[in-house]
Amino acid sequence: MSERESRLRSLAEELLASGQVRTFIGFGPGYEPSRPLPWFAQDPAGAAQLLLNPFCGATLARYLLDDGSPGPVGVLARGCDGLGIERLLADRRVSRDRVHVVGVTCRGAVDPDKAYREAGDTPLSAELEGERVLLTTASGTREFPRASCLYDRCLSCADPSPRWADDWLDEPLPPGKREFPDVAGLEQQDADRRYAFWTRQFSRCLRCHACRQACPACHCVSCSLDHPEWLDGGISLDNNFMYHFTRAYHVAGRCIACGECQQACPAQIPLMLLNDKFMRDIRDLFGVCHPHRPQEKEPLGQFCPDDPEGWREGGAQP
Amino acid sequence: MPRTGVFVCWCGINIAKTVDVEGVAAASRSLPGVVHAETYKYFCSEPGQNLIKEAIWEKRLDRVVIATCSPSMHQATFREAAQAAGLNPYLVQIANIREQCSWVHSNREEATGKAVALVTAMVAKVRRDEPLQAFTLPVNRRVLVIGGGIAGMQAALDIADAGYPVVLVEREPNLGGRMAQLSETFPTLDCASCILTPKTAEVARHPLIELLAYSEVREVSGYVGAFTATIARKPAYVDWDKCIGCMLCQEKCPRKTPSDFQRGMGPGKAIGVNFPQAVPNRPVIHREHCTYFQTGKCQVCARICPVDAVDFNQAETTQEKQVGAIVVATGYEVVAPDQFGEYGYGKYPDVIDSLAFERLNSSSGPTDGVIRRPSDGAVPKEVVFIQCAGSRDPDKGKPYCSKICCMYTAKHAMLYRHKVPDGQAYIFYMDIRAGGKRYEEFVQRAVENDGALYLRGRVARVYPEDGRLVVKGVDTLSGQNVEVFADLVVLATAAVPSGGAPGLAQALKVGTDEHGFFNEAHPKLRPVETLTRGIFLAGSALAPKDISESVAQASGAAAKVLALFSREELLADPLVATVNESHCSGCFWCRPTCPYQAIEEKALRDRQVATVNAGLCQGCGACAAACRNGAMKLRGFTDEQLLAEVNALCL
Amino acid sequence: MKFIAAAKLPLLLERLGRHSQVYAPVAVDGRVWLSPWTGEDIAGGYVNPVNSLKTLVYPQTEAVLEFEGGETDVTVREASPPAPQVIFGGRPCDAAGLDLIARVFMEGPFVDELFRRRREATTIMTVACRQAAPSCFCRAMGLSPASERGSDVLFFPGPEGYLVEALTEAGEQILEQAAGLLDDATGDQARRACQELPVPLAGDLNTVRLTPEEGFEHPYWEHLARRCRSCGTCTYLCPTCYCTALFDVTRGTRGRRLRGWDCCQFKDFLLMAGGHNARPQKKQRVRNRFLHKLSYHPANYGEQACVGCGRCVDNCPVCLHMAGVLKDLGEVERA
Amino acid sequence: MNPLVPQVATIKNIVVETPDVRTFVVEPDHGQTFAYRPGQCAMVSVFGVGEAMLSISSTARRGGPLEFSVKRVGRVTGALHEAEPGHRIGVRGPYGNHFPVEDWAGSNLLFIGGGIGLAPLRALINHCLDERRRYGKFDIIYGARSPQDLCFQGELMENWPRAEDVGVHLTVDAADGDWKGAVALVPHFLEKLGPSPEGTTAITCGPPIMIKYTLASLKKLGFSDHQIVTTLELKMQCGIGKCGRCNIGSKYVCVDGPVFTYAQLKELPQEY
Amino acid sequence: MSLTWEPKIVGFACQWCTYAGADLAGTSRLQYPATVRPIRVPCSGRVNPAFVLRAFQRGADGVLVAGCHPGDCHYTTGNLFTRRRYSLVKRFLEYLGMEPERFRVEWISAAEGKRFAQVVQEMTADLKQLGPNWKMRETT
Repeated sequence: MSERESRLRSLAEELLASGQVRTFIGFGPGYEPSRPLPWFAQDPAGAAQLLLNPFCGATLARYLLDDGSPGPVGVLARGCDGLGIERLLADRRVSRDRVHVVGVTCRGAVDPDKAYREAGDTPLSAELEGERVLLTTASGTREFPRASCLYDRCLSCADPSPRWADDWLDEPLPPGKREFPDVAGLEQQDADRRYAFWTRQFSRCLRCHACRQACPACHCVSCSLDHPEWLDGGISLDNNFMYHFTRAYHVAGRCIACGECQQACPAQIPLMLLNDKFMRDIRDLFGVCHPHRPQEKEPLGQFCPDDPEGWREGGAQP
Repeated sequence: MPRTGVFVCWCGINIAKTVDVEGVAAASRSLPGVVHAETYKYFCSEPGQNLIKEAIWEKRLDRVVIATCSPSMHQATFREAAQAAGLNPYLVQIANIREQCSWVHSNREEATGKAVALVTAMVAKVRRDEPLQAFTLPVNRRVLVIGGGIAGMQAALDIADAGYPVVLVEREPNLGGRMAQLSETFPTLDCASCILTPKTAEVARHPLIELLAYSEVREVSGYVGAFTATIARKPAYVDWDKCIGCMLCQEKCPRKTPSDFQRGMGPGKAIGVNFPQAVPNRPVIHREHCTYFQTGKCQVCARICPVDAVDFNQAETTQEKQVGAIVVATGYEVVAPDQFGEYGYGKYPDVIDSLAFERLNSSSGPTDGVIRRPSDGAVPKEVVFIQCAGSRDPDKGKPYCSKICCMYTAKHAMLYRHKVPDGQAYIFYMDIRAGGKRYEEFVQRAVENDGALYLRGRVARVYPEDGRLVVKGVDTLSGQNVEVFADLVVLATAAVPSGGAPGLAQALKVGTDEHGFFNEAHPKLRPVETLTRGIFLAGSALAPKDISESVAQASGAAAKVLALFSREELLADPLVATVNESHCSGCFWCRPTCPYQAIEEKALRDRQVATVNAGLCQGCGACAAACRNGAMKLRGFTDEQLLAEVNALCL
Repeated sequence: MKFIAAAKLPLLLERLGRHSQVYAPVAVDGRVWLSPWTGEDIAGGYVNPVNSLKTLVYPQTEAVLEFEGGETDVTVREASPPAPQVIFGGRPCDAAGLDLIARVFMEGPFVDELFRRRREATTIMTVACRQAAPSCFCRAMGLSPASERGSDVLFFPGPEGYLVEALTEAGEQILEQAAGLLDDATGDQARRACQELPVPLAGDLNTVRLTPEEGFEHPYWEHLARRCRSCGTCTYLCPTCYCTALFDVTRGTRGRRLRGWDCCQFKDFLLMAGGHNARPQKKQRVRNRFLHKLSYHPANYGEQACVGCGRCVDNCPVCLHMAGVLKDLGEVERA
Repeated sequence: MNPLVPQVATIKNIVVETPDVRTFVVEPDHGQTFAYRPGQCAMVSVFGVGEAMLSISSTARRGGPLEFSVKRVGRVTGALHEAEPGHRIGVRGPYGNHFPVEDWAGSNLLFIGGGIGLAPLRALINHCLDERRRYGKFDIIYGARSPQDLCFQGELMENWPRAEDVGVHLTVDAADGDWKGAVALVPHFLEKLGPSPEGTTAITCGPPIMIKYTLASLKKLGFSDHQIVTTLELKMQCGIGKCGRCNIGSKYVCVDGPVFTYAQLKELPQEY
Repeated sequence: MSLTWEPKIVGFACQWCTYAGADLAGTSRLQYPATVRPIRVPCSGRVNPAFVLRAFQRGADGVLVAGCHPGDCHYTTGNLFTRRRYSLVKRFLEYLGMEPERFRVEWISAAEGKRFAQVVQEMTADLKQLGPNWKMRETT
């Protein structure tokens, strides 16, 4: 057991025992060691089962939305969870006094599917060491490059630590900068190629709403994409364009770049390419340095008298 | 499905020449819900309107689409006709097939096709219209005037004279504002007090004006017809009700102080009034100067007061006033002097601003009206006036023209010459702006009769030499460097919004420009209104103004208030935003898009949701577009309606 | 028993394509989908396509009827019959799943004509599995990598090609079209094709038949549901989920009534116009999904509604899947 | 024949029952009205809007067209309420089981309705009245929000009270105007009337909350689970047991219901 | 029906400026193609981006969103939100593969009847060059 894990357990235990929180959301044992599950500890015994290892994948912020969870709620927060919590606070869907954030610095989570492919066997444990990942299977421990083992969403992460926390498990790391190389790559193609690309992606869409349900920014009490006047239930390419356009636009300026939407998509649609496009343009047009970090005013809820007319330059590129 | 009637107007040949009106009527008969369609030469005529009314009765129509000229022409006409026939007027829509169809297209087939599309869209839209009632807002016919300067007083008097009660709030202990500080006024050289004092007296004794001096407006809620203002009364440490205005306290106060009213020149006292004719004629203890407040000893005033009115324990009190309209007349100040280091302001006592020069000229001023320079009391023989000190200077953050300086500087030069006949006035200027009745003549008089020497150019520096001041500048007309030796330098400093304006703007939720001046609703057509219905502007609160303009605008604002008060109830357009509470997540990202601060919070059992103050909403729909899930709905332009239009137009 | 050389497979599909729409496993952006086949490389090496056979026989959206006219004069036409189709490359578990839902649609007092017509227009050529993913658990559900249920033709992949067996009349008919491309299989070919079938997960799953009395109010459901994100990934990928909604779409005076998949995990699934919702809580919805498969369906059809394809295991973003629930239920019962 | 494709039918007449309830008299354009029994339902379509499962309020053995008594609650019912005679709609059915009238021979019948829940009971009451001799005493307990919300006033006030040995007992939640009758919620009213469970079958239909409390009241009065019959309503899409929606445990309301005895209901998960 | 194909443009016009400008084009009898189908909105700030997509979905060949010039909004700030919103949306549509000519945002004041006519003429010419739109459009 890592030091951070034991610290997490004792902290959660303390929070629960003292009544400071009624539930602690973290990760707990799953069906396989490489797939820890979101875990809802409600007593010290539950806290003793909390896990913290490189396989802890899914983001947790959205669970704060669940009705009926007795509050206040403690939550383990990596950078992505932290931004998700900030998002929910900024959107006033969660109130600050009902959340107790336990911050932890995350250097990326290992994707069990990638790890399985790399190691050729079910991984039992993983360790991150700089640019390498040590994977242990029944047949021993081997080293692999970080990029081939981590979740895609972790590879472009700029926020290893939450921006604030009520307690810390370790030293927070300063945030980095988010770049958008893939957006630029797609922009270089011509309109028809871009359309063909998105057609191939969106024609796979099942409209299962996994992206929406994973997103800490997509939390409307009643989603417009469920309203028949906006979108009927027919699964067709044009409706899927409508769906993904609307979804991406609705999180434009609000997306925290956690990548959970893309991670959740069973059809593997590269949804972050949509979100990133908005983020990149918001950065370039409106000078928002970190368009994925919740701010007091969302970029589309404000203006400057001398904002550029982003349509003037033409083309997809700024 | 509703029963819709479609009326296609020929507009004589205006429409019928290019659009096959019968074809449009025929096509509309097959549209969903259309049970009647007819054409007529002029539906806007009385017989035409009667046809519509008859069809509403006979065909039991509950929706009407009129394909005719632009809605800006006759929408109101047709809505009234429908209403006369018993149909809710908001169940009428206009398809604009004249201005945006028959007049701009020549191909009959294409124009007809477009006309059918426009009618189809309006049939789809009207089907989703709800009957709406123009709702009424009761009007509390009392007005709050904020600012007791000449503009505020004028507005208050005009309104009170018309018979409506006025609450007049003044931040200072007395009425008069900037004008009370002036000596004479351009272009007539009337004595300011002589024309101001009758006004202040009139205000003071007007039975319908409630004067709240030494008070500030802290909060304003509500909307047109029903504002509630929270007004704080600052502690004067003198019970004004007991005080009889004998001013013994001022006389006996041992503490001599520089006076703000006298622009930092003496003589002031820690207790007293700003000037003898002040209204109300009641003293105030200036806590920062008072020996008792500073050291705990003295209390001379309290001992001397014959009616025991001094009360060192007085605290701020607040009261609420219900009013139906608000006039903002907060006026201006001059820019803080620390901005003028290069002119030596603050460093050399003989560099003063023009308000101080007004005080030097004033018979109630520190020198009893004799022009004496502050440093040694000598009468200056050469005076340099520097115009645009701060104004028209983007570097100082005031790119605008303060407007009044050209005129008062000419006046200063003139008054100076009258008092110091052997004196010489030099005026550094950028341009002379003397637009206004008899203004140009006034400036010419200063030059021709009173020998004011105008030098076009900027002053680079003012520095002392041999007990005098050297004003160094460039004469841009000759291109020569000039140096003028002066005994006194007067800066025509930029006018800026009065210090209380930003806080007040926030309380009123009324916008200001980047300099802090209040924004008018429209720079040309609605210059005394704000975007918030029921809040009006007068005087220099909007931008620097001279007295006559301020008075004119004040009367204008008063006229707007009176127009508002001419009715007991206001009709409000029902095409405002409403919230579908079951959809609203309470994220409030709609709020920053509302220019009217009309979005408020409402508590549901499990969450806060947005609610729209219909009295404030003007129906722009920015909130509806900002709302991600369509919880915010703009009546008359709902998502369903606009989508239905899109769908219909794309058929 | 017939044999077809691997190289001849495209020829076979091309031949079948003359009379039918052919679907085959095709790699799209790195994952294999059963896609309309237009000569692309036929993917191999996959365990299961992303989309199950269900998606092609019971499409995500299909027209029930078309209508035209106004409120006083409306004409209604049934949707036109589906074109014949041949699907190559589905797996036995999916074929079994399709047969499982076919019973729902074709048994009982009403026969679902939309399903029946499309099923009858479809020939299913299943390929037995050569490998199992860690998520596969067909054996636990009483199936195997070469189960015959639901298939018209079963292909056994071997080193040189496929052993081909027609299982139904439709299967035989389709193979007749392939005359010349198929040879009679030799004993050797048959032996080699059959010997390498993998063994998916079986032993450690407790397939319990939970009845409401046994477990309806067990805190387990609350515990399980907390994790659920209420998306439709599991149901939309599941080869045995079949919930649908009917809705009308109109364009001017014409319209269609469509039937589209719906998902019992969505919170408005049972929301009625008046506001009543029989399963407003996530716990109720999650419980209903698993009990439907493990208890309610067996009560009506005598079999559990899961074929162990493993899609929910692979795709649920928070591992809330059937294999796990089966494991848990064993423990829950013991507890 | 695709069971999901409705027959096109014409609205022949519309009876305004209450401010938000209208009865639609409907005849198919081609062919005959399907045969149905009391308690059964049909899917009614407004083309372009959608379908809604509605209980049939007419009685088949009396012949004549189908009748649906519809409360305005949502999109489809809203569209129906805007329809006029001559408009075309779609109808398919009949769906679901029916009231087990065969089992009630010789029994006293206690009908307990609330609001629009009287619609299926009306079909049943008229059916049973037409074979009056087969049963014992009839009691009809009916409540609505207010006097103006009482449906089928002609039958309630005229036809049924005049029939042989039929007691009609009306109550409203809130009285207005000239109402002289009882003011009470249906379950309270029922308890006050206190009908004997002896040889009696109670049939209740109304909003879910009313049914819940009425069942409790009936139990209090001593009715056994088998003596209580009710109907359920759940969201339905197909009506033919295929869309997977209206299940309560392993039962589908559209096929196995909507009529259940309390004994049957108790066997099911409490999710309705 | 015309034999030649004419593009279909859905034009959202703010009622204070652009719609009035279009009316002015009418009173001035300026001729422009009958391709534009205006939708009157109170303010360009009312136009949800999804309206634009819906228009393309249902068969528009081009979409125009037009309002008052920045600084002239009847509601002071509505079009400043429009500017931000559609700066992004325009680029996003192109990113999804839409041709730039198919979606335009313009400031057209009530005095600019000519400008309105000109924008419609330009757009019509551009769209004729491109031909009918099929991207993001429904197929049945």
